[in-house]
Amino acid sequence: MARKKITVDHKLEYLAILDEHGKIDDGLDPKLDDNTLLEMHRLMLTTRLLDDRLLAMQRQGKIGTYAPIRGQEAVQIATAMTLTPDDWMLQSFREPGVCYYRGWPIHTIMQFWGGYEEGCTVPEGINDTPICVPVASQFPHVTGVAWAMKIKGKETVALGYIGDGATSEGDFHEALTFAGVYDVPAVFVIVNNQWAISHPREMQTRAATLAQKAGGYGIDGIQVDGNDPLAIYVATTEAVAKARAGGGPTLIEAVTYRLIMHTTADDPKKYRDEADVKVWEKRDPLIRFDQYLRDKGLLDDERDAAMRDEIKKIIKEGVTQYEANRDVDPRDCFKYLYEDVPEELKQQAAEFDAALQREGVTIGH
Amino acid sequence: MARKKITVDHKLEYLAILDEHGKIDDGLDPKLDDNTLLEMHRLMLTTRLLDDRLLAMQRQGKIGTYAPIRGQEAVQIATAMTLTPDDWMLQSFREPGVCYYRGWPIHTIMQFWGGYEEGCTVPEGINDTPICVPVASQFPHVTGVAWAMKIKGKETVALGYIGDGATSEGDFHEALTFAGVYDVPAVFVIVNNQWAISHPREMQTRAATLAQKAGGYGIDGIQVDGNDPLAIYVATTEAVAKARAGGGPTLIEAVTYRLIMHTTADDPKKYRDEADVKVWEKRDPLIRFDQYLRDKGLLDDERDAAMRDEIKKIIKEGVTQYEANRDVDPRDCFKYLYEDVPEELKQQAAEFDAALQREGVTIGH
Amino acid sequence: MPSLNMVKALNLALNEGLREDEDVVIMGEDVGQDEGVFRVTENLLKKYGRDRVIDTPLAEGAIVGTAVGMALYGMKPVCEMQFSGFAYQAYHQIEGHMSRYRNRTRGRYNMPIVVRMPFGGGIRAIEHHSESREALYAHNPGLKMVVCSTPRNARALLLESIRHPDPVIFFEPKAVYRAFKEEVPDEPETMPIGKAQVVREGSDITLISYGAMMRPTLEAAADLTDDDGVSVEVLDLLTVSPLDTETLTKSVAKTGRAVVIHEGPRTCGVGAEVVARIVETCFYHLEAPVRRITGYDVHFPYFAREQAFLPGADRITHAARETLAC
Amino acid sequence: MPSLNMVKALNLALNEGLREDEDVVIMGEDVGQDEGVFRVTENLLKKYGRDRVIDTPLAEGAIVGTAVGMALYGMKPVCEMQFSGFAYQAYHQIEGHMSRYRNRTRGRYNMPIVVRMPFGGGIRAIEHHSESREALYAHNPGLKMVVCSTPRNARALLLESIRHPDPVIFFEPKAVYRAFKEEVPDEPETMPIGKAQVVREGSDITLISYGAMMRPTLEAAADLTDDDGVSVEVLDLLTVSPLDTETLTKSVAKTGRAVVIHEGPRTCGVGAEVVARIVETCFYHLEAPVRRITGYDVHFPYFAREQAFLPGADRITHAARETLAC
Ligand SMILES: Cc1ncc(C[n+]2csc(CCOP(=O)(O)OP(=O)(O)O)c2C)c(N)n1
Ligand SMILES: Cc1ncc(C[n+]2csc(CCOP(=O)(O)OP(=O)(O)O)c2C)c(N)n1
Ligand SMILES: [Mg+2]
Ligand SMILES: [Mg+2]
Repeated sequence: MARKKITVDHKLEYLAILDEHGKIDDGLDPKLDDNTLLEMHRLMLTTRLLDDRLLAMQRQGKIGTYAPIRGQEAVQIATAMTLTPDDWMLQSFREPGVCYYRGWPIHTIMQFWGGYEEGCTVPEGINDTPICVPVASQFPHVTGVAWAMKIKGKETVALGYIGDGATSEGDFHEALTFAGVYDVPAVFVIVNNQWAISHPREMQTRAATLAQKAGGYGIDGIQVDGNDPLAIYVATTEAVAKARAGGGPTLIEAVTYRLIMHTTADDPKKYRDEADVKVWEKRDPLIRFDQYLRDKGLLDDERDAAMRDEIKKIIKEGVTQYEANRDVDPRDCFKYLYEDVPEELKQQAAEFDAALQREGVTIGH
Repeated sequence: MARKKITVDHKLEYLAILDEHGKIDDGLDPKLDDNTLLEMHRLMLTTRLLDDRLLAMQRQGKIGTYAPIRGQEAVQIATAMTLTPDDWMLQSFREPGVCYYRGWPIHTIMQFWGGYEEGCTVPEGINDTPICVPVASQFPHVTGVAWAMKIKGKETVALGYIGDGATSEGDFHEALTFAGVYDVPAVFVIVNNQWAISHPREMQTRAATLAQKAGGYGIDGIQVDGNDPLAIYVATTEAVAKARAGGGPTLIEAVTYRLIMHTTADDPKKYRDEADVKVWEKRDPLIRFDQYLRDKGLLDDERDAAMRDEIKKIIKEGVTQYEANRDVDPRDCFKYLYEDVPEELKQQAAEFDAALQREGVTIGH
Repeated sequence: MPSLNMVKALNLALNEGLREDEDVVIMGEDVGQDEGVFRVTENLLKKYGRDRVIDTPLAEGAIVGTAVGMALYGMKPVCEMQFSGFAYQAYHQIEGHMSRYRNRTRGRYNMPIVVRMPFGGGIRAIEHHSESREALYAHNPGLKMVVCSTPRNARALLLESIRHPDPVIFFEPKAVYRAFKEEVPDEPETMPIGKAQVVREGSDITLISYGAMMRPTLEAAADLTDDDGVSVEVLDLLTVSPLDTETLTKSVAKTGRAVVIHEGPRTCGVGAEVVARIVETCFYHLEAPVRRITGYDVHFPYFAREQAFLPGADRITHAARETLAC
Repeated sequence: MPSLNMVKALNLALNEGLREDEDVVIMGEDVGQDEGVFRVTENLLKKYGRDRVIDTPLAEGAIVGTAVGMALYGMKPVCEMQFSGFAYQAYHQIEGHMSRYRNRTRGRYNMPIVVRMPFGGGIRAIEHHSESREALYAHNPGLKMVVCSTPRNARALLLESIRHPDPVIFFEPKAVYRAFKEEVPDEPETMPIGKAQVVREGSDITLISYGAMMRPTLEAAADLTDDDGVSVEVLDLLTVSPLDTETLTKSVAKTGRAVVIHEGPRTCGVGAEVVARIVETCFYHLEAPVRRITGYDVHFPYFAREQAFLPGADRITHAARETLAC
């Protein structure tokens, strides 16, 4: 007997703590200790420099098409830092910083873009998944891992990343539906970088925010300034703690910007205004965090230079390792498909081997 | 610089007008004329009696497994009555009443359940689609038809039906995402009958309502008492008018109940309490509407009996037609696949024909 | 040795799988409270509880997708697709992840998942409930594609599939579900994946089939022997991929003649593969072209037409006679 | 006659399709403003506007699903799947509706939809960007499965597909996109769907292929003639379903020997079907087993290994020599 407004009864918030000038909202300051702040900075800087290096390697022909991440460093590092090694991280395809933090060797990260399955060989002991190319298809896996944790009675969390564009895929919907119903310890991070190749966020869905999609699944949602590492850190810490305590899943939308091309095969001038990019360049998470640390007296030119040198050395070592491992045996495409290679595949492997011998190819890249 | 609640800025309402005792909310009374009210009643009654008849035919072995609809008559008739013949109707698989209203011959409706493709042969001039078996997969078609209408500059609307269970499928999400972005003249009706076979609505999604899913797509949502034909009629009329005027899509959740088995192959005792069913039997749309019309002086026992006789005659005629058209030629499975039958299919058709001749089968059911 | 129909035999294997390995979970639409629309999961929820026998929301993509996630974490999900015609909603997860994860990560992550699905015609069901598309999965690298045909091999192959470290698509011929009973050993019994079975020995011609088509095939074999005095060998493939070329070759090298029978569409079907293998391995033994008796390259008709459509013993004997006449 | 690469030739056909029929619309990810990730849709948004050339949100299922809806309403959508490896997300719409609607409604509704997708390896792309799964669609009743191989036939077949009343899956070999140019007539030219082409006449052996594999196949043919003095006939299938059995039969009946070549996995691939057809129609002309040179039954390797993996002229000549030696 009524005509009344329905109020959706779930937490849906927006959070920003550190503005683009590096000024902090004192009331919201998570008061991280100096070491943590410096580590956050070092990791974001590493992500930036690694990204630059991968771009350079693409131009040098050392790797193939590469999907750079410039501008998205904060969401990577500030989310990853909330996880323990027992937690799981399920990446999309633009999370090199997360991988680095989680302990992936740099040359493994490079190997993916170099065209080597070795780049998907998740090192033993690291509870992560490799790059997932079909967008959104990793999200049901996040739910599945978290669900398994819950069934097994673990106090761990599964955290996954997805792009703004990928939220339109059915997999996104199904993953969150299942996560809500089974109340699994999962954190779903949307890296809203405003673009899906050439398709702008506003044309991806008519919803004003991506965070509000959480309401459709009866779970909490939060939108954060995705260039503000402190806001991201706070929001993710809360979501992880809630999940760990049995409070169920959270959807986090981190609003950031891809400052560069979609991949090295892409020309963003075809579809976006350079002026918009300029606006977002000022919101670069590295700039504001650098300023914040300097204002706090934690950073100066000298320390910055030392840090960069150290990082570059690490990356260079990764490149060396990468270069040293480029000879692969194409015949091993039969080796890992099944635990035991079936007879028919053994025969095909022999056929391939014979062909390669005739063709004079044995190993190479 | 903030921690603030996000308010989702779209219309989301609940509407009920006629209660289970047939009492109307005067302030919300749409004041339909007597003929329309009586027609609504006749159509709901026809739907009920047709459903009963199909159930009986299944028990008599005249048709195969049947999916009955008892209890869901109001949402069928009150939505369908808001459409013009130029509008499109895209059904799920539990909309015999809608089909009848739209002009489908009764024997065609029966033919689907009898195992005949003829039951999917939408009569020329009727802008409907046939039963769609894979749940939710018809929803992108709703968006597509509406999108085509918009591109062609028509002032028509596409209206589609879906079950509560089917809202978990990716197709639901993708259809509404596209509909929102392209602002197409579509009305999406969720027939929330509380069950997806044995799976209860509460375990289908953690969201408190299905209507609130609209927020994720930035479109209007409304939940209506799905056993109240007046509320459904009003909500759908508004949605259709809005769509027709270029105001974009609406999601309508009609909360009803399947008073009977999922299909004739199903045993609901395995998964639900008969006591719950009893509660919902009192909410039967036919009971309340009957009472309402009697209170209004539009119906009495005599008129009711006459109406039932008339309807039964129509249904009986449908059964006769159905029975008279059971001989089919199995060889025509090659005939309609392509506009021109390719050579290889012609050969297979000849092979089939020869086999049937050897086996002594030519036509039959 | 109880005498069981296929539904009960499959239920037995699921029960054994759940009992012997805590990591095994069953998930799907209506598999718990309702015990499966065909009752294959009868009693399992009661016995093993909600964490082991999981009623999921209605989304096949997420059933397989979350199963992939569970497998990453070390569990062994046995998923049910209510009908094989709804597995297309999950095809991107099957192809994109379930079949690839082991290879992609060079063995770091196994995918010990079974995806069970009833397939095939003959039970007067509505559209999308009667098709046979085993070839889709056979063509997909990284999957094992198993098809049972009797209660006993259903139990043995399903139990083996559950124990198997790699992903298995497990097709259940629903026309056989309650068609007959067979003695099934009390003790857990398995049969190897990747091995065909000679179910009837003979020397003049080989009939090759699997699933529900085994019954008309065996009927045809009996007719050919009784009426024509022909010695017929019959192979039940049981695993459609990887195909047991050895057993195939041995038989056809002996008989020199073969007919392959299946319900699914002809073009690029399993029959085509069988013919190609025979040509590759025993061309010089072949005395006649290998014939295919299959579903035609059309959509499976609605059920009023299905009995006429489905290959039966007549079509098989006819093809065999033509082959023998060459 | 301009000399065009395949990208430009396809663009020409799309332009012609849009120009000659108001009901034709193009839809897909990044096909408008960005003009397609391979630039196949260059200039079309500018020319025809947002109602004809539609940038969609990121969901392949809905691209095909809404196209089905548009087709119901009488439009003729030409959809792009950015890569064939993402078409699985739409497989339930392709199988469940696009391929069935005409049959289901006994011709009331046609599905004049084209689903274009780049396929195949050789361009150093990441996972899911290099596979060849034409057999999936060839096995699916109700679809036409077309594969172009040169700029000229790409234009002619795409224009024909757009005009075609039934659904067409249109595979574009991305390794050929910019590999070479060919003269393409100014005036709209079409080629029939369902017809293979004899691209080289010969009498000793038939090489059968399509798509990007036509290049190594033709190279092998030239080598066999030059080095071995063999007269080689080469067929370009162009349509893999329905298969042009007549042209196939005519050629192999003449040569008595054949090798079929494709990139996709072997088991239940198009090669298997070609072998089965040859056995059915020209068994008594066959002088040697028909050989298959194909992708192996594994997932397409990441690109560091792809050149070694892809079948090249060497493998084809070798198989041909073995076949000729029989
Ligand atoms: C299922 C699927 N369809 C298409 C693609 C091709 N593709 C790669 S990235 C991309 C855009 C993704 O946008 P978004 O999700 O916003 O992630 P971002 O690239 O911005 O990180 C597309 C369409 C894909 N990888 N997977
Ligand atoms: C894609 C798909 N998966 C599974 C099924 C089998 N099935 C038929 S009806 C049904 C339940 C549907 O529930 P709901 O959407 O609530 O509709 P209702 O039956 O209540 O009308 C299921 C699982 C199907 N038809 N389609
Ligand atoms: Mg993005
Ligand atoms: Mg329901």
